[in-house]
Amino acid sequence: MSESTTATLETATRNEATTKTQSTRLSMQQALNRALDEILSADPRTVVFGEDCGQLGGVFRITDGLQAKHGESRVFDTPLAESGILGMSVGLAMAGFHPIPEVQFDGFAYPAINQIVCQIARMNYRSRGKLPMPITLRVPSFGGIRAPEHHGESLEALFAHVPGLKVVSPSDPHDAYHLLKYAASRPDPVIFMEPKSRYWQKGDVDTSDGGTLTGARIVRPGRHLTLVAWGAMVARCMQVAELAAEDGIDVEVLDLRWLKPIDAQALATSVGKTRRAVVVHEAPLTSGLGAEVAQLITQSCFDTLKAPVERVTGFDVPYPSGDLEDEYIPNIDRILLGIQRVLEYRRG
Amino acid sequence: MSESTTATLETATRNEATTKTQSTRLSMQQALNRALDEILSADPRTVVFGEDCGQLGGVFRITDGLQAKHGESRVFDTPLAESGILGMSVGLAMAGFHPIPEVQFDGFAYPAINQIVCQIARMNYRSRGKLPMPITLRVPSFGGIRAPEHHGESLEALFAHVPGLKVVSPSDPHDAYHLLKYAASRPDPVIFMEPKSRYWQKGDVDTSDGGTLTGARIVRPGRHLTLVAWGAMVARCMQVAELAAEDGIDVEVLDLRWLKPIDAQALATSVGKTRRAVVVHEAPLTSGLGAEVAQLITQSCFDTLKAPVERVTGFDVPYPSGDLEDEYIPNIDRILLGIQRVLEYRRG
Amino acid sequence: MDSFLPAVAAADAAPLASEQLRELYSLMAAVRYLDTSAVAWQRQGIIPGYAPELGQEAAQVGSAYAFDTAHDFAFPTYREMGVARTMGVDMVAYMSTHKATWHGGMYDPLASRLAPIQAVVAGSVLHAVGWAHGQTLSGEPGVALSYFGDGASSQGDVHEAMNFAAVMKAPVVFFIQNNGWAISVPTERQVAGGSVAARAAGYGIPGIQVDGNDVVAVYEATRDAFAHCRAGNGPVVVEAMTYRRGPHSTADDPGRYRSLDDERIDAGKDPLERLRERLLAVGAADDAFFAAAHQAARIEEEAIRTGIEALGPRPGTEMFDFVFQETTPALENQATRWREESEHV
Amino acid sequence: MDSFLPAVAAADAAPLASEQLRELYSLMAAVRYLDTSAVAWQRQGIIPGYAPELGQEAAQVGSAYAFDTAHDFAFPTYREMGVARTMGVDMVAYMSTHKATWHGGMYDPLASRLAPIQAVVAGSVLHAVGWAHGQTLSGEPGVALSYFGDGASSQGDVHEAMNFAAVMKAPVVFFIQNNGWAISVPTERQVAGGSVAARAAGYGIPGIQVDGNDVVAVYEATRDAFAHCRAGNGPVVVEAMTYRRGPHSTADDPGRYRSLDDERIDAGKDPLERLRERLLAVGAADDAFFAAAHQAARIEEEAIRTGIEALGPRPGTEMFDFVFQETTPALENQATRWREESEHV
Ligand SMILES: Cc1ncc(C[n+]2csc(CCOP(=O)(O)OP(=O)(O)O)c2C)c(N)n1
Ligand SMILES: Cc1ncc(C[n+]2csc(CCOP(=O)(O)OP(=O)(O)O)c2C)c(N)n1
Ligand SMILES: [Mg+2]
Ligand SMILES: [Mg+2]
Repeated sequence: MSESTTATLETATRNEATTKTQSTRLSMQQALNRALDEILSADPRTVVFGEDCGQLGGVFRITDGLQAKHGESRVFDTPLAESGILGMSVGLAMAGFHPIPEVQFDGFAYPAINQIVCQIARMNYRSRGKLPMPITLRVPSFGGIRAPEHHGESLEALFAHVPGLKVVSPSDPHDAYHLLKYAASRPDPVIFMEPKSRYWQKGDVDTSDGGTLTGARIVRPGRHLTLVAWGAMVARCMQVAELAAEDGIDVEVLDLRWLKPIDAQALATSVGKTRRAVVVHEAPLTSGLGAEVAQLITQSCFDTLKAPVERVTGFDVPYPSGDLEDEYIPNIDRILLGIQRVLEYRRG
Repeated sequence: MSESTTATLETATRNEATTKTQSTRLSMQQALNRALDEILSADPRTVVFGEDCGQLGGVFRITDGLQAKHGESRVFDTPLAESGILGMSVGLAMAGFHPIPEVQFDGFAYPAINQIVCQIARMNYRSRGKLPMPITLRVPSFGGIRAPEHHGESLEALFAHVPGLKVVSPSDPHDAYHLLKYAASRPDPVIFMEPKSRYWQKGDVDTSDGGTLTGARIVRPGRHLTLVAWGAMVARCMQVAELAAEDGIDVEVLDLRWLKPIDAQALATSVGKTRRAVVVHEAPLTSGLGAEVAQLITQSCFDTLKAPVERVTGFDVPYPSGDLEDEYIPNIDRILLGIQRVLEYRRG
Repeated sequence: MDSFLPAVAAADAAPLASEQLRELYSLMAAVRYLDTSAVAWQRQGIIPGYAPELGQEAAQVGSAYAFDTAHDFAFPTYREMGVARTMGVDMVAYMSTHKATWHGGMYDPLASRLAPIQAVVAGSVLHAVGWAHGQTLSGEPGVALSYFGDGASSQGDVHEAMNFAAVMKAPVVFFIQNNGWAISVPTERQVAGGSVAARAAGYGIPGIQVDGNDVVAVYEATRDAFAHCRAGNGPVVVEAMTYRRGPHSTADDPGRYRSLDDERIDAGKDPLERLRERLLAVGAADDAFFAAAHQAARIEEEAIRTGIEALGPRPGTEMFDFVFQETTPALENQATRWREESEHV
Repeated sequence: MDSFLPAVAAADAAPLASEQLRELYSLMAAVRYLDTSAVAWQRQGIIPGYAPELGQEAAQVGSAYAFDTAHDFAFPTYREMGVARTMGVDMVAYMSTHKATWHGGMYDPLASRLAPIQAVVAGSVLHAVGWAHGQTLSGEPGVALSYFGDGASSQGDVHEAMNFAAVMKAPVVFFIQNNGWAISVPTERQVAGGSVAARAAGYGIPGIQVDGNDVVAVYEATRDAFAHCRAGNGPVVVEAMTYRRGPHSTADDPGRYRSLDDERIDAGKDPLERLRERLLAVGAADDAFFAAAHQAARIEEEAIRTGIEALGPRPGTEMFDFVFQETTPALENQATRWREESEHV
């Protein structure tokens, strides 16, 4: 089965009328927790584990109550070793299970990179399709919560570069619920990057209809410029778009959602229309995923682009301590200035 | 001290006349070995270590004879654990040493990524400049030698994305000799990616004059199109350029050398002149360093570019076994076709 | 050898019958023949490289002989040809990895009960633990057999694996072939304390060193370890003390780090020769048997060589086909471009 | 406590003088006061978070008391406030990390002989080994003191560190504070076999468990360990059995995984109270001393709080300034752009 990228341009207009009747207001934490609960109920081969995922329910409470409900063999704590957690996932998948491991924070995926890159991402290939790796690795990701060192990292460029992995990041509770259920139902490994600064924001979740779950999503249609973002930056870009609208600038906000495979068609369609693009991410600039997004746009829209794609990103510096976080993460002003540079660009 | 990128466009014309008198013909293996020998002699704080680096002289013989000459405390074998090797390097650097560790093959850098990303790259920052990490990590890199799995990987996109690291890859013996001596003399961590398929190719090494060691290098000047490459792909691009010349296409070959920081000025100057560019690398396409190079070019040459920058790269698949290696690594035909696409591009 | 695991009743500890001893010899002969031939194949240009297991036949055949293909699952490194052969894996498919046909080998790992060949040192030890824990979760009786070397024991993953297994009481046999060397580094500069098995106590699990060149001793230790695991007692460490008589791989030159004299002294007696003497001593075999075993090994090697020589390269499309179970549009585009460009040429 | 290391002569094993016992109490009181205050600071919004060490004062003060700042170097985790205080580190600079001013703290690690605060669990254990091996290489007498927890002991890096240290005979004291918990996971589901110290034997190095709530016992064990290392005998493992009386951090809710009753029973007697009783029993201190010690602790805490409150955010340029010793053009461009954009706003 091949994922479709063409029918993905559903706009922000999740039908409000229908939604009302079928939707609940949930935080992303609640939406993810509910999704896991339903996955565990529906698929007896699913196991959920990681550091503090059992009794405590995870440091972010995403697995809250799941051990009590589904039992200690389905939802369990592991010793404190990320390579162990991911390496164990490989073996469980080989035995026919559908592991949903967690690494507690983005920065603690590094000790497991060897197992992720050399084993999880390659076992299907190495075994010529005989040993699929239906592993959904949940990674509380990105910054913005004034946390200690290594608790605010953005690893999407690394993951997206690894053949054999798929990578997705939801930006709101509705997508969080549906994308997690979708990812967990697929036969390939998915890195599921949760924007931890958005865990407690509430939103409407239509549990009965997730819409198209592959590809990108237009969160706000616009005519003058496309803002491409994912994770926590989507909400920030929406704020930016509202501010820009006050100045008569009509910004389209595209939530990329899938960071691998990237929905090149959605980028082409959107920027084909707006003829200008800014890509926003928290990760450092150099060799970040913004380069890939920009290059995909340039490839498809070279003839019509009015200005080079602009990148507004974290700097090429280690993620700083809380006091400097707001200087590091693209803030509203920096994004607005990026938009301005694109709009004011004149061929020399 | 800030590295200069402006004076880097020395052309291929390393003065042949002068070179003759001062240069020796060495393979890259010999050049690297000689460089290490001289570094060890000149700097008593230097230590060279890794798996099989001592008595055996390394599986590629890069450290051949160094233990016998400089003693077992300066050149030594470690137990078989890459995280151990890199973590130990941090402590040695803190104690004032200049470690030159080796990971035996590219793919075995993954077990050490946690120490590289979270420790080596950040200790100077974390300690506010009090604990510099003058570590030169040698990584035999890239493919092309029909080796077992994990022995043909290209990790430059990962390394280049990590704040706090510098990354360099020589393409010939002369640069190998000088860049290694340069890297080992700097106070910041440098990932030194050695193109293992080029270890045994001989070339003239002018040991007395390395020229400019920062930034990129024009290996072949040309007027019609810029081929950007590094490591083993430079020699291949030179072959491509010769073939293209037969068809009257004058290709400029730019050896990027430093993959972090990237010499944006050299890219701008070259493509500003040729108005067309193809970037070539062995690593998978998506989120590869080619995206960054292409985007840097597009940013600086947007007005004059005749076609979108083309990327000819490895595919988004795990590095395959020897029999399929030549299908995976950009070969001459694929690079020529990439050039053709750029030359034939017409605005729609 | 006495059982080191009090939990294991003597019931299963019946000594091997003559027929089984002969079978062990035949297996070791086949493995020896194929192994030394593969080195020759490399010299002849039939395969680009190979990691010989000369001297480790008793450790490999003896341990795999205790394996139950109905239930268990084995996780090899790159040097377990003798294990694969004993388990009955298709040897052309197995050796294909050394012909650079496909990383991991072309045998079906599920049907063979043998994980793909693993080139990352210690890469699969945690997989064994996960697989074993899966047996516990689904109430199945399988035991995971994890192979690794003395060098691999230095990797952090091995520690995490032993600790996870012990905490979860996972049915895993950690089977170390301590062959004295990790490429050029001898065990004494690799394994602090001198014994991987001695580490087991620190995790509260049983560990034993066994004479790895005595195929019967290896078999019995592994059999007991399996029984211990299957009875729900958690993991076991078995360290087979053996010797890598050949080079690390066909690319290696052991003369750079050990002398021929050292080799002769450290290697001890050839494990095949030891079994031959035992068979003769107990009257379980005669010269005709040995001649027949060697002849069978020769014929087998010839068939495998023929298979390997006939093995063509895989179609390039497989590079793309096996990345995912569900491919992606981006990858399909790359496959299409690749196809067009290959045809163009 | 008897010396566990026969190599250490009784020479250095003179019992602590009354003055030293009083000093230990004063240190523990200062640490207790600052620690409990820091939790309050978090509730008051002065700092965003903190990892309390309530109950671990004896383990931290006792071990650091054996440290020689002229030669040695310590490698902390995120919970070693008591170590820093005992070593004489500038406590405003130390606590700044908890104010989110600078990851790692603002003290000078070289002058303090204390590595930056380490947030990766087990992240610095190998650094200690490398630093210690550096002492051997340059013929210096320093010993590395590596702090980590029971949870950290599960990480592969700890195994690699112990093995490297043992193979190289590096002068490292691996000092584990086994405080019963890694966030919500109790030691019995973390440390297979039940003891980190028991792992030492597997590497052929000495290991000991010590009552981590007895400051004198901790001091003596660490002192002996230092002597063992300094005499060239290689590494030592010391496991101080203690209890994390507070939450994992100010963000944690221990009520979700342990009851107050469990806490009361498992925590045992307060380490400060134990030392107080001992001082009284041997007549080394009276109530006036304790009152003065507590008063000094209060005053000290006030000064540190004032310092912390006065601490402003670092200038944003420091994000760029400290990435490298030698900056790069690309990074300079980013710093320039950042400066322009911040001024613009
Ligand atoms: C993680 C990793 N590091 C390094 C290597 C390179 N390498 C391959 S085999 C080997 C030695 C392994 O020694 P041991 O575990 O004793 O197994 P043996 O080769 O003796 O069977 C090394 C260093 C590797 N394959 N994987
Ligand atoms: C590599 C890594 N994984 C996970 C975490 C998250 N984390 C922080 S502290 C902690 C528990 C550590 O337990 P222990 O080592 O016993 O130290 P303690 O907190 O009890 O002092 C965890 C899981 C981390 N900081 N680093
Ligand atoms: Mg070995
Ligand atoms: Mg603890």
